[in-house]
Amino acid sequence: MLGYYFIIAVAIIASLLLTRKVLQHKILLVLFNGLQWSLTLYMCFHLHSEELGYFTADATAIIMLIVLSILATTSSFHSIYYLQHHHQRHATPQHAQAIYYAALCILIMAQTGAFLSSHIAVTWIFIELTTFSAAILIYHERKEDAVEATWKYLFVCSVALTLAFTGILFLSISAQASGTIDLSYRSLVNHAATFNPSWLKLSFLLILVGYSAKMGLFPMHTVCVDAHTVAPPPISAFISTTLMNVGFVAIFRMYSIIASTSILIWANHVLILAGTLSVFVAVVYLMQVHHFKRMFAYSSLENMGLVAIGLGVGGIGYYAVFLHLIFHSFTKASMFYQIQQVHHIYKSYLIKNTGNYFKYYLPGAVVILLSFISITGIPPSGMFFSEFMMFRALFEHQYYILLIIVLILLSFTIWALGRNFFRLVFSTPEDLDESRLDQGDPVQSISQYVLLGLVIYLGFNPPSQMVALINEAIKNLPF
Amino acid sequence: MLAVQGFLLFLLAFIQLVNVTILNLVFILLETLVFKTIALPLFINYIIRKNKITRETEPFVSYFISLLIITAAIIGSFILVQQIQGLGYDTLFFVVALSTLFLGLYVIISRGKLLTHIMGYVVLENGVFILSLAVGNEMPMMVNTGILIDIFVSVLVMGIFINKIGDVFNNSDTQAISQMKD
Amino acid sequence: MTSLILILVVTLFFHGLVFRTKSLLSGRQGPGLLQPIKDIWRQLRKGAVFSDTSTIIFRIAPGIYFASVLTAVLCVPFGGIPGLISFPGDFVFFAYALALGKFFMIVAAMDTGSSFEGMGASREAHFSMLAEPAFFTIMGSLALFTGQLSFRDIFASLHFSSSFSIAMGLLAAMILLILAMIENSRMPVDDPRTHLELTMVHEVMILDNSGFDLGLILFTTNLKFALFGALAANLFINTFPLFISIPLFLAVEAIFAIAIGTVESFVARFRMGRNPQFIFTITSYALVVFLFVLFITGRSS
Amino acid sequence: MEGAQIIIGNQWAIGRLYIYMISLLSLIAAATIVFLIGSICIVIAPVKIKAGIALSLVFIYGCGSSLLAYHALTGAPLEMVIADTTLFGDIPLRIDALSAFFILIINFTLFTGGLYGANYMRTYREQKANLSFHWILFIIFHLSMLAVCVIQNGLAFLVAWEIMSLSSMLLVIFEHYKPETLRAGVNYLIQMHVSVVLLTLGVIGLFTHTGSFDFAAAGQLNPAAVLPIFACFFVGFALKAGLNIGILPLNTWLPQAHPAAPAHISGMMSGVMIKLGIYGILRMILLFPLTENQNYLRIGWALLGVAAASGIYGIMLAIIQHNLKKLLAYSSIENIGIIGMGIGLGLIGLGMDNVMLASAGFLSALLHTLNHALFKSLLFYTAGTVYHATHSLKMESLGGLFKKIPQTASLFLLGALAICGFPPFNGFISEFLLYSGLYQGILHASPVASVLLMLAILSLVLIGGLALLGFTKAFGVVFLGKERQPLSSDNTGETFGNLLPLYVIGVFILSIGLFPSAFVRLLSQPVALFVPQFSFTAFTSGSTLLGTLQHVSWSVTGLIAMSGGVLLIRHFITSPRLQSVSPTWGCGYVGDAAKMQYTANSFVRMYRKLAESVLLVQRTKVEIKEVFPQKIMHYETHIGDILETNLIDQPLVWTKRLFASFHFLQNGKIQNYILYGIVFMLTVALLTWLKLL
Repeated sequence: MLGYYFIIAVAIIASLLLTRKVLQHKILLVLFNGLQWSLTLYMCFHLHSEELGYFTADATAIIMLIVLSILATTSSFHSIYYLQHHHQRHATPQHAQAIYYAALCILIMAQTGAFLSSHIAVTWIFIELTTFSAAILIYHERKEDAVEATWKYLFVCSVALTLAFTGILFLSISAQASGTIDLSYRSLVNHAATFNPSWLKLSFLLILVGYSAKMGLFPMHTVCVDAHTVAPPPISAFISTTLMNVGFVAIFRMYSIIASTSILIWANHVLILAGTLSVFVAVVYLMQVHHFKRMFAYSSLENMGLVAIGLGVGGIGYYAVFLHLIFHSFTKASMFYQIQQVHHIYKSYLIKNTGNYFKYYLPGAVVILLSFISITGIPPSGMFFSEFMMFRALFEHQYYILLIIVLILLSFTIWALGRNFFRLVFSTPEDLDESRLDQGDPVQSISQYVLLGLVIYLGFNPPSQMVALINEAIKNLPF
Repeated sequence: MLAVQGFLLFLLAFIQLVNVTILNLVFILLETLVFKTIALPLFINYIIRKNKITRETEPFVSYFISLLIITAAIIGSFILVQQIQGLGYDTLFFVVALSTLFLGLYVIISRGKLLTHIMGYVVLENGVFILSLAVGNEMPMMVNTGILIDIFVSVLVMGIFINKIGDVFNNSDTQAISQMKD
Repeated sequence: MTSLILILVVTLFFHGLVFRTKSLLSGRQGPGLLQPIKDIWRQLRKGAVFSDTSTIIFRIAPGIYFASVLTAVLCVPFGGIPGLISFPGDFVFFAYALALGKFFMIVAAMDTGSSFEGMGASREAHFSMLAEPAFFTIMGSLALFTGQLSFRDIFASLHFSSSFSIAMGLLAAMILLILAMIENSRMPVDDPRTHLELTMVHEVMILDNSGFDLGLILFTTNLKFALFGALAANLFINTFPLFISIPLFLAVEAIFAIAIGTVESFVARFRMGRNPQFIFTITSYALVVFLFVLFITGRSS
Repeated sequence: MEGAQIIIGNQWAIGRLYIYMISLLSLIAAATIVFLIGSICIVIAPVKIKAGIALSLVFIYGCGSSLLAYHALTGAPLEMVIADTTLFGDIPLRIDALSAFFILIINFTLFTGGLYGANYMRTYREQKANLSFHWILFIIFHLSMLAVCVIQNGLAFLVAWEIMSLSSMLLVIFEHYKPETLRAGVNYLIQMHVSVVLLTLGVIGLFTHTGSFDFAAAGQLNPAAVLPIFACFFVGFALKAGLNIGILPLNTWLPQAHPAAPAHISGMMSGVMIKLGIYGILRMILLFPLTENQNYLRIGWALLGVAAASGIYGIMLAIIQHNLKKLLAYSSIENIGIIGMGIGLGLIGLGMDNVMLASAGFLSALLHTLNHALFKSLLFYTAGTVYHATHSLKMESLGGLFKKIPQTASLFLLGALAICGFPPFNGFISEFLLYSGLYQGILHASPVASVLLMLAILSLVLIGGLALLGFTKAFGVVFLGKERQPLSSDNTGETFGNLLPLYVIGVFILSIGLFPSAFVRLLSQPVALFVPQFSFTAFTSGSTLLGTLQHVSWSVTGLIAMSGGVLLIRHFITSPRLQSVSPTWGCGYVGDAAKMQYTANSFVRMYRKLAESVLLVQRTKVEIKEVFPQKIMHYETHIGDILETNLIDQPLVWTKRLFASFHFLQNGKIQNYILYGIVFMLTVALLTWLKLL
């Protein structure tokens, strides 16, 4: 199946690049989404099926794949609108659109591959691929800052991934030292106990730092922020949700390799350190940010920090991490889709240029409020439950001081986000002539309602299948 | 300089890789010889000429300091490798590889030109390559290929991109593209 | 009932007695004992002038003031004989009833929108606020002393056995005296005889009242005096038979009045600024009494 | 959510009747459906009837819950369980007497408030979307508060609690186009979040120790864990209640949010929402095993102290406020303090197992909760009418409103008298109970304890006196005298219809004052929860509680009768006499009387002089230099909350400075970005090498 998927996908991408007609683009996009969904469903029904030797549909992959496919659909949908508006405002060359769609498809395909791959090096290859495709998309607006952001993203990600690759090499070295040849995750997990701990530490560290550029985690989070700022909103939605999930999955697989070894405690501490630093840095910048997309980027940083902490703490934290990732993906994506409409109305991402959204575009305002509730983990949002579980994990493992610190930092994030969100929705900006404002289009807000509704529903009443999948994904982690 | 490195890598690979599938060997040798030794340096020269990048480098730290740091890095990597024992490999490999890695990183951090960044990156990649040679024997062919292609593509893309930057900013210095900040 | 009648009787003479004392001490003959009451009577029969600023509040306030004080009077027992209102904690009601009247007087003063009466009102409010705690402390200590919670029971079971307790009683009486002087804004807190509005407290509040209302207020003031006198008297007339207790009561009231007169003629008014401290010291005295009682009742070991 | 099994508290006919009638889930489902339909109607309905729909919904829910609550209050506690949900486990819904009491208060206040609000919101007719938003939130607010009273599953409780806070916050910022309103709203959100954080900690602690979210599990806590977890809950709830926890004075949202909110919202928040903090505290007292090692006494004394301090502090700040609603907000802090003192006394009573103390304490606390809900909402509504009539709440610019809006003024006077605790109004009853409880304590406690209780009495007296000062100021300055600035609008919006709910409240206030025993009887069940051996007979030494209250009611009736009589006599005497009207006597000066009269500021000047040591007063004054001053001289005072300034603002400044010192990180330099990674790795390596990781 996967083989067909790749072949057809490449075919679609090729034809996207060849055609110039908008309609055909749309059709092909629809086709691709259909392909994506059919793969996803197939994988759902063939759990643990081995594909092409290097790919396995295990629980982790399935969860992330479903999230990816959902967001892929929405993102494609919003991309169409985005390109329309963008095209209206400044005339983009026709082929740019083709490239955009093609790159989008490559990005989705690469992420699919990264999720499904069961071989540590293959994962790496696909992640490198996501970097390129994402870079192309970030570059789409072709302005100066776009160039800058793209360059940074490209370069830092490449360097980071090289580090990650070094880590993989070290891993393989230590693997061979203990006579393991096969670098597929299964065998690594099975034999990890026999590896040389020092090499393991080194490789874990390298892989963590390397993939942190993808996951948007401290220390390499910096470029993600810039990328969010300039990327088209549907793409930002990708970068800060599923792409971060990709980074997480890569780190998570490494983590589950060393989970059975003696260095687990050490790894936990490293993760907690990175996570706490991420949350801290996020708060530092949330307190003074002026640009909505940057604000979202920092909030993603904060959430990834939470995820890292949850992973490091373990226990119920593992479960919480997955829950949090899912909810965060949906919420953050809908925030970006909404901000696209905000930008369409106010022609600006700057906080000071916006305001009184409640009056100008009611559906959007409600979305903003909902997503505020959701992202800050205020009930009834699902993220409340995931964060609650993380706090529980912290409490149960006696990380009291850390818990206090995290809670304080989170209060600050709520303050910062609340200030800006409420300013956007309610306050009246002083210099704003209503004549310049465009009308909002309610159709574009539907997807956000669906996603946020999903967050709330899944939070309150997680379907047993989902619970089962998550438990499956974390079953061989030490509780 | 990069060409020399590439050639050395070629030799290294030629000597080192004995028991691998022919196809794999051929590929790697081609990759080192054609790409690393010839294509890349030419490509970079082309970029230099096209963007009229001056040849002198403005490092942030003086040469002497850099020299010290690099030496320290080499020694450090040596010590590190000595620290982690119990592997059936020639430790020299690691020393060289690690120090090359550090060198690459150091170049990237300490230099201001985008081009030097790319060079640093290439050096980094070379280091990785040496490292992968150390274990390359067992690395499945397909994976190896993929990785090398990735490296190839990344350098290429970045190179192309420098041109873009040259077009937009008309000087390819990192100062120009440090506008985005909070 | 007895107490009500007696207090009303005393009210007729009280002020007169105070004036007479003062005039005698200042070497004058002075008006007759009934003079103040006569004045009040005259006031009651006069017509009235109302400020055009004032509202209904201004007109009902004096009546409520009087009613509240009268209610307070009803709480006061006569030795063993309970007042009409008597229940555990009735002194709380007593205090709050008085405060109600005060509230209305203050509000009425604000009602005229005058620059002086507001001043008087604010002072009145402050002083009463500062004076209240003393009263509650005294009652607390008495309650502790006797183990009872209503005026009647307290006073009925009040036996000054030891010298300590007598001292306590005297101290309490003194505090009640000072309280009375503050409540009725006499020396040294306030000088009713002053002619400068800026230095008045109570008088300045009623600048605009005239006729019946004024008379009512003045009468209420006397009543209040008698009221506190009665409280002080109750300290000493426990369950004696009437033929002893009534003269005793009158005597105490007389002493009370004379004491006030004497104080007024020898003490000068404090500066307004110093008043609060002075008033608050009463509370600390009262607390001393309380500790005293704790000591006497032997609860402190 | 699978089926719900229902356990009946006691075998009581009517109670059982209910059980047969309702299946819980269908009830919940019905409520939800009604809510959805209602909200849709509100959205599509014309502006005129939006409020009507919301009110009718509130009425439906109110009736339903009140019915259940009434039976619980009269001795048929109800327990229903939503069995094993995936996330929460069992969700027990318990309506015992305590919940019932609060539910009744909530329903009453929300209904009256809604009625008032329906008229209050008329002026905002043009903001359609905003209005529908408002009314939908109003319903959510009601439901969430009911849920808070009923749910006893920690996690679900948190959800309900947060929804309550959030909806109230959104209700507060109705006039969101005003920046200060928005700021107040966000501030409120944050402070509420802190309280929720504490509650969350509590719930987590509970779960970790007992393995269940059910509050009832608190009973099995091991003694060591009781106090810390209780502390978490306690502080969390106290913050909500607006109790001023010395080192954590996070009740500053009250004076900010209330002036910002629409009048009926302020009234309801101050009237019932903050009471739910009290509810939480009481609930926790019921649930936690506090009998070991004198916990009752410890907590009791602590609470008494904190509450007394908070009460005094609140009223001290209230007096100097020049914004009517701010004054009322601070006085809420004071009243919560009084309630807290009641609870503290009750706990002490339990600790000394002295039934009289305990019952007096809890009785006064509960009764005062009800009373404060009544008169505080009344006062806020009147303030709202004032705002309508004048578009201002600044006392210094108001005045002489009695002539303009006599009904409102009289109602305000009523509320003011009640809140100062004067007979014959309800405030007196609860304070009387508290007093007698404290005096009882003095008679029976150990010396040290009795001294402390004496101090408590003194603080209560002081609070009373200060309240007198504050509310004479408020009433006198706002409603009496001459108007200081010409009023902007002429239609005062004061009609009997608009004020009807206020009159209803007024009637309740008076009737509680006159017939306390009737209402106190209703409280017997809730109090019995705390004091099992509670009964009306065993109250005071001499006569029984009811007897005393009978006396009280006689006395207050006497007071009224006497005043009436005196006024009647006065009328008969004075009516034949000549009565002339003339300007106020100005000591010979006939200038601009409006400017001459005493201002709010000057009324409390002497007090301010006394209080300056405790409070934070900045003055800005321009001295008059020359003999004939050309330009207008002015003198302002601004009162800051010293605790807030030193314990909240200052640390915030420091934190921000700390954050600002990290702004170099995202500096756009690509080299540094890579450097971070390397530095991080080296650090970790170093730490590992130093065995720190």
